[in-house]
Amino acid sequence: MTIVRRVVGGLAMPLGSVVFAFVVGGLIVAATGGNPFSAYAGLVCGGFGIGCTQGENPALQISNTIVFLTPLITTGVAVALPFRAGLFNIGAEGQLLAGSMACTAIGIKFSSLPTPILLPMVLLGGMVAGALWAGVAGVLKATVGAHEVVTTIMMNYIAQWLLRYLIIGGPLQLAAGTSKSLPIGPGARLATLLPSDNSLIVFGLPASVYRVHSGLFIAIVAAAVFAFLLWRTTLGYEIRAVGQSQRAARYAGVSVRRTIIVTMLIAGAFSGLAGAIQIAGVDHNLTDKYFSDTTGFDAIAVALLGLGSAVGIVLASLLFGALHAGGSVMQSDAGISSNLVLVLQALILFSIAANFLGAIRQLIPGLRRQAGAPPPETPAAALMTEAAAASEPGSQAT
Amino acid sequence: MSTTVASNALEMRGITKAFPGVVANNQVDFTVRAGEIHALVGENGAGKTTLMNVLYGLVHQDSGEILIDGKSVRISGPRDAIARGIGMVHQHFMLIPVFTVGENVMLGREPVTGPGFYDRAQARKEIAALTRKYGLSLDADARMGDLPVGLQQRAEIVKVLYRGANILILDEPTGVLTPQESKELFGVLRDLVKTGKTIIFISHKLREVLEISDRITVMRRGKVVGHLTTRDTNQEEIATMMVGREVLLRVDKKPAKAGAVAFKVEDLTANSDRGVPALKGVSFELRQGEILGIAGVEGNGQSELMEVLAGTRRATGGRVLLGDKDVTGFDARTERDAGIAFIPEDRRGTGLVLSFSVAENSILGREKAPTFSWHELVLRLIAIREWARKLVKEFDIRTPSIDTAVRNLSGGNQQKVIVAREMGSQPRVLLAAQPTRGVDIGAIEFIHQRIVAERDHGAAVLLVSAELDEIRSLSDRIAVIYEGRIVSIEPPETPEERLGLLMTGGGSATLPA
Amino acid sequence: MGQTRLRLLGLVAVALMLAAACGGTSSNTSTKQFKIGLVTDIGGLNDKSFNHLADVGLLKAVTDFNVKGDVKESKTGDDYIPNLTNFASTGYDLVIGVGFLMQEAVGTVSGQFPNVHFAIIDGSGTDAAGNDLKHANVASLFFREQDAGAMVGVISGMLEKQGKLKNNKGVISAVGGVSIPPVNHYIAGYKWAATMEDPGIKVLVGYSNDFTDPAKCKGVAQQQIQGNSDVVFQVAGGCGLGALQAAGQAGVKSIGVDADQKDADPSVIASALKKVDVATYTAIKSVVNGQFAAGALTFDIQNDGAGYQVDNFTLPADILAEVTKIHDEIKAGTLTPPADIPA
Amino acid sequence: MTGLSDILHLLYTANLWQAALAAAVLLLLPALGGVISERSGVVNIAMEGMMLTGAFFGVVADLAWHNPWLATGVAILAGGLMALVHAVVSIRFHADQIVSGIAINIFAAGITVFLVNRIYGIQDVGHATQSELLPNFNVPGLDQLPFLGQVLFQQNVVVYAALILLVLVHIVLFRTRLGLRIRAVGEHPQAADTAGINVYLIRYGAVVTSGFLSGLAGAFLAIGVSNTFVPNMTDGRGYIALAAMIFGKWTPFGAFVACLIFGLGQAIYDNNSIIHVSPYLLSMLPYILTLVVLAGLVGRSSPPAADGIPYVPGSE
Repeated sequence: MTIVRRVVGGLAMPLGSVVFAFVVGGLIVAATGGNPFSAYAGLVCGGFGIGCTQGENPALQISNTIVFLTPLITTGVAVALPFRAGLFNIGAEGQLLAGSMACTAIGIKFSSLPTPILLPMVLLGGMVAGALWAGVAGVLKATVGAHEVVTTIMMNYIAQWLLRYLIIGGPLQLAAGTSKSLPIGPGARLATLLPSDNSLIVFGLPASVYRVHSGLFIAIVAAAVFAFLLWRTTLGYEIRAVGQSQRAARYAGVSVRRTIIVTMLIAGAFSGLAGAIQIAGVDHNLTDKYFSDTTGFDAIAVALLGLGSAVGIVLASLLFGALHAGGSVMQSDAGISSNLVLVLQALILFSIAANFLGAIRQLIPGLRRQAGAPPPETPAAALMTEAAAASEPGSQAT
Repeated sequence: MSTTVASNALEMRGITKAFPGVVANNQVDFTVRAGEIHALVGENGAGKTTLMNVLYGLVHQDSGEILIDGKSVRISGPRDAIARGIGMVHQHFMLIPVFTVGENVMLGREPVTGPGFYDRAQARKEIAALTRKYGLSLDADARMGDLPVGLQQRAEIVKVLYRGANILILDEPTGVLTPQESKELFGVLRDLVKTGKTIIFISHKLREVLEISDRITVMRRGKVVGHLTTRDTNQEEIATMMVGREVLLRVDKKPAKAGAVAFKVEDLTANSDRGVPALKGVSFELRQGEILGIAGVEGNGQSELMEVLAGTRRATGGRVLLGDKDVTGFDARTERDAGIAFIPEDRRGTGLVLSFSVAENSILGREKAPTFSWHELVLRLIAIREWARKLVKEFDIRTPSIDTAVRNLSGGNQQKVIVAREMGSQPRVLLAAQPTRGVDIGAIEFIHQRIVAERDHGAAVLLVSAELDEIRSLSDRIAVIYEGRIVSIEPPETPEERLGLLMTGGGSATLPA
Repeated sequence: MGQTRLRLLGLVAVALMLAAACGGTSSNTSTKQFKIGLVTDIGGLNDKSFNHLADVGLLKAVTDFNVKGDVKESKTGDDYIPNLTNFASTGYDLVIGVGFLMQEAVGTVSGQFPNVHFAIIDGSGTDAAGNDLKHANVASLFFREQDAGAMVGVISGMLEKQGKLKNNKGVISAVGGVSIPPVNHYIAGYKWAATMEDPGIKVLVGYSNDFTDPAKCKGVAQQQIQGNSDVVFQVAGGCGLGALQAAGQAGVKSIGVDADQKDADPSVIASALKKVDVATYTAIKSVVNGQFAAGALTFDIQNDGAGYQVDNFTLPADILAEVTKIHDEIKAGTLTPPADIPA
Repeated sequence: MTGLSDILHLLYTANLWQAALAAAVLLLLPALGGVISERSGVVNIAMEGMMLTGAFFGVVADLAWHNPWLATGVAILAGGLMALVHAVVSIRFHADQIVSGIAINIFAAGITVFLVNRIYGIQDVGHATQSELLPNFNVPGLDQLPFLGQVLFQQNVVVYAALILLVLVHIVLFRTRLGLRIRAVGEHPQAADTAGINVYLIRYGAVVTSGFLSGLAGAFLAIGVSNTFVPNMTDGRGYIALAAMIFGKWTPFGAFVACLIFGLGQAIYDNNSIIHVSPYLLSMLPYILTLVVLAGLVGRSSPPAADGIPYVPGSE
C-alpha cells in the first residue's frame, strides 16, 4: 500500500510537469495558428501507435519508439550516476561517440570472429573507450580540480573531430569519397527481435521494419545495474555520500578523489555501451549520421526528468523516445514542425526544475500541504547538493 | 491596550511566526528599554533567532506588531530595519572572506566617487573615524578571511555602527571568543551603552548573561516564559525557566579506573586548511577508562588534532600509537577499523549525510565492515536495518522511522545518531569533539551519561569542547591547548580562572606527567 | 492594442481547431489522389540548400497535380529510416529521400516496401558497404554537379585570366561544407574548367566542416581571399552564405550554389544550379503519370537538370561566348567535366 | 611537419589575428555575460540559447525594418527576455540553474526553427542587404598602424563594442559600488541581504544583462558576420563561452584569453585551404590545448561561493 502511494507520489511531479508542458506547448501552437489537438494526436500516434488517423501501423510506431529510447536509457544512466556524486557529466555524447568508434574499429578489425567472441569484445571495447573518455575528466577533476563541465565539453568536441577524421579520409573510411566506415563483421551484431526478413509479414508489415534489437534488454539491464550499484553496493553508498557531502564522505574514510574517478569511469562505460549498442544493434557501421547525434545531450534531460532513479530514467526515456518518434508523424499528419518536440522537452524541464506545480498547489488552499511535511526541494538540486564544491585543499586524499 | 512607555526603545507585541511543522514564535511579547543591555535567553530552538529575524526583516511575522520608539513600524526587509536603526551581529558572521574589512563594513552603504566608483580612500577614513570613536582598532585593508575570529566580530560590530544602529542585536556573540576576547567585547558593549545605544544580547551562557545584562527575557518553545531583572535572579532560576524543570548541571560519575595506555601522541604536527602550522608538537597519553578533556579557545588546534587522530587530516610530523601500533599515516577507514571512533564537531556537514536515512547514516564509515557488506561490495540491507533499529532503541533516537532522512530530525536527535553510531561499535578510543554543541539540554544529559558509560566500559575518551563547564564536569584530566601546543595537563577540579589563563597563554603550566 | 491582437489570435486558433475538427470531407475527386512523402536530411527545410529546393519542387507538384504532399524533417540521422518507413507503411505512393546521407536508409526501406516508389536525391539505395542495391522501386536522382561547377569555373577562370578582378594574382577558390561526393563534384568541375581556361590559375579548396554556421564559411573564405582569391565559390549550403558575404565585404566576387543566390549577396556573379526542385517535381510527375522508372536518373546540363545562372553581373561578350560554347560542348557530350577534383 | 611550419608562419600574419579576434568576440560576449551572471551567484549555461534567440529575432527585425541598429536592439532584448525566463525560474522558483539553463537551450533551438516555419514558410528567411548589416569600421589613423592596425582597428563595430564592454565589465565588477554588490551577492547573499542589498534585484539584473550580451552576440553572428538566420547557427558557441568563462576563473580578462585561444584555433583552421594537416585533427587542437592548460597551468578553479545556490531569505 505504501509502495503504491510512494510510486504515485513519485510520479505526480514528473507527470504534472509533462501535462504543464503540453498545455503551454498547445498554447504556442494555437497562438501561431496551428491546431494543438491534431498536433498532439499526431504525437501520440507517432509515439505509441494509439489513435492514428493516417493508417500508421501501431506496432511499427512502438518499435521506432523503442529503438529511440534504447540508447537514452544507457546514456541517461551515464548522466544520472555522476549527478549522484555531485558531478555534471555533460560529456555523455563524446563518451557515446568514443564507444561507437571503438566498437566499429574492433568489429571491423576482427570481423571474421564468431558472435560469442566478437559481440562481447565490441561491447566491452565500447565500454572501455567510453570509460577512458570520461576518465580524463574524472582524473582532471580529482587531481587538479579542473571543472568537469569544461573538460567534458572539450572531450565532446575532440570525439566529434576524431570521428570525422576516422571516417573521412582516416583509417576507418569505407572508400574514398564516402563519409562512412566499413560495416562491422556479422559476429559483432546484436540480433533483432524479429528476423530481418523482408518476406516475413508481421502485423501487416515486413518483419525487417521492426528494428527492436536485443540492445533493449542490455539497456534495461544497465538501468537495473545502475539501481543496484547505487542502492545496494558500498560503492554506490560512497558515491552518494560524496555527492551529498564531501566532508562527510572524507570523515567516513571514503577517498573523494578515487570515488570521482571511479564514478566517471563507470558513467563513461555506460555511455560507451550506448554507442556500441547503436553500432552493433542498429547501424552496423559508423556513418556521418553520428555527426548530428544528440543522444548524449537528450540524456541530460532524461536523467533530470527521471529524477536520477533507474525507473524514472526508463520512463523518461520512453517519453523522450516517443516524442522523438512522434514528432515526424505530427509534422506530416498535422503540419506542425517537429521542432515543437524540442519546445515541449524544454517546457517539461522548466516545469520540473521550477516545481511550478508546487507553486500552483500552494496557491490553491485546498491542496496546500499539511504542516509537518518537509519543505519541497527541487529534485535536481537534491541530486547535486555539493555539486560545484571542489574538494577542499589540505584534505587528505588516499 | 496600555499606552506605550516612551522610554521603550523597542516593543514587540504578540509576534507569531509559524514554519511548516513548527510554531517558532507564539504570541511573543518582548520589550527593550532605551540604553539597556537586554538578554534574550533560551535553549536552541526556543525561538530567539526567529524573533530577531522578524525584527530584522529577514522573515515576516504571521501576526503581531513592532513598535520602535513608541511608533508602530512595518519592517519588510533588512533595509527597513537598518533605516530604523536596528543592527544585527549574526551568530554566523555575515562577512565575505574574500573581501577586505573596508568592503565588508561599507557593503550596502558604500562611499562612491564619480559615476559610481567604490571610494576606497573614503572607506578607510570612515573606518578610522568609527574605530577612533568607539576605541576599536581594525585594519580596513586586511582581507577578512585572514583575520582571527575576534577581529571578524569586531568588524561586524563596526559594520552595524557604520549603519547608524541604535539598537544592536548580538546573536550568541561569545560562542567563538576566548574569555579574554569576551571580556573585551563586554567592555565594548558597556561603552556602547554609555553612548546611548541599546543592546539585545542573545545567549544561552547564563554566567555571561548575568554578568553583562540589565534585564532578561526567557523563551521556551516559541513562547516567552519570563521577564527577569538581572540583579534579582540567579543562574538556577533562569535555567529552570529555560528548560521547564530542575536541571542537573553536574554529571554524576564514579572516579575513573584508568588502565593501560591506549593511545599515545608524540610530538604531533599538522597544518590547518590554509596551510599554516596548526599543531606544533602535541604530545599526550590517553589511558583506558579515562576521559581526557582538551580545553582551549577555538582555533588553537583542537579541530586539527581531532582530525589528524581520526585520519581525516594528514600529520606533517610526529607519531600516533594505538597500543603498540603506529597508526600515524592511517586514513579514516583504517583508523576506524582499528577501533577509533570519532564524533566530529560539525554535525550537519561532516558527521552526517543529511539526505541519507537514519539507517544509512548508522553505517557511515562502516559500510565496508563484514557485518554490513558482503566482501566489501554489496550492502547487507537486512543487517543494516537491524543495526539501525537497535541503535534507535538503545539511544532513544526520536525518529518516525529508520528510513527518515536525518535532515528531518531535530539537532539533538541528529547528534544522537552520530553518538549511537560511534559508540555502538564499542570503540577502544572515542574522539568526541563538541559532542553537545547546539543540542537541547535533555540530549546533553543523555550524551554525557553515554560518554561516561563508555569510559566505564574501558574506552579511552578524548573530549574537545568549547564549554569549559562540560570539560570540567566530564574529564578525569584536562589538557589545555594553546597555539597548537598542550601547555598544561590539569586535574578536573582546577579553578576556571586558572584554566582560562592557561587557555590564553598565561599562567604557569603543570607539565604532563 | 495588444489585447485586441491576442484576442484575435485566440479567435483564429479556435476557428482553426473547429475547421480541423470538421475537416476530413475535403475534395473527393474521381481520379486517384497520389500521396507523396518527402523526408529531409538533418539540414531541415530551412537549410537554404537542397532540402529547401526539394520542398519547392514538392509544393509545385502539389499545385500542378492532384497530389497530397507531406514532409518529415529529420532531426538526427536516426530519423531517416523511421521517417521513410512511416511514409512507406501508410500508403504513400512515392517517398522521396533528400540527400546523399540517406542512401543506406533508402536502400533498406525500399527493400521492405517493394510496392512503394522511392526516389533519392544525390544517391541510390545502398547497402552498408555502399553498393547500389538496384531495387526495382527506387529512382536514384543523381546530379552531375561537375557540369554546373564547370560552367561557373569557366566564368571564374576567364575573369581571372583577363585580369579584371581585384587582386588579379591568378587565384580563385572554393569553400566546401564537408568533403563528400556531392560537394566535391562541384569543386571538381569548377577547378577543371577554370584550369582549362587559365592553365596557370591556382584554385584554393577549403572545407568548413559545417553546413549551418555562416561564420565558419566566412572565416575560410576570408583566409582564401587573403591568399589573393578573386572568386569564392561556396559549396556549403547555409554555411556557405558566409563565404558569399566575405567576398562581398572584401570587394571580390562570389558564386552561389544549388539555387540562384543572387539575393544572398551583391558579390554573387553567378550561381551553379542543381535543380533539385526540378528533379523532385520530375519524380513526382513520373509517378502521377504512371511512368515511374527505377534506376539512375541523372540531371545534368544535357537535360537541363544542372546548369548556371549569371547573377548580379553582366558577362563580357567574349566570356559569354566561351560559356555558351562550353555549355554546348558539355551538352553535346564532347566535353565531360570530371567527378573527382583534379590534382 | 610542413603543416606545423605553415601554422607557425601563419602566426606572424596580422590577417590571422584579425580573424582570431573576430571569432573570439563571438565567444567573448556570451562569456562576459556568464561572468556577470555567475558573479552574482546564478549559474548560466544558457548563453547558447540566448544567443540563438537573439540571432533569430535580430534577423526577423532587420528584415522587417531594414535597420541593423534597431534589429540589434531587438536581438539584445530577445536575449534578455530568455535570460529573464532563466532568472524567474532560478531566482523566484529556486529552480536548479543547470536544468533551467539546459531547458533554455533546448527551447531556443526548437522555438526558432518552429517560428521560421511559421513566419516564413516556404519563402524561408531572407537575406539582409549590405546596408542592413552591422558595419565594419576602420578607425581612421589607427588602422594604418603596422600589424596592430589591421588586428585591432579594422573590425566590425561589434568587435569594438565587445572590447569596450570587456574593459567596462572588468571596471564595473572590480572598481564600482555596483560590482562590489554583485560580487557580494554571489559570495554571500545572506551578508548582502542583511547589509540592505536587494539580492533578488541584483541577481535579476545580472542574469538579464548576461542575456543582453548573449543577444548582442547573436546579432553580431546573424546580421554582422552573416546576413541571415540558419537553424542552429550558433553551433555550440554558448558552451564554448561557458568553458572559456570557467577557464578564465570567472574574470573578464581571463575569459578573454580563453576566447582568444578558441578564436585563434578557428582562424588557423580557416586556413585549411593552404595548410595541409588533416583538418579534423587540426580542429581538435584548441580543445586539446584547453585540456592541457587546465591540467597543467591553471588547475583548480573556484567559482563564487554562492554560485548556483538559490537564495532563500532567512535561511542559513
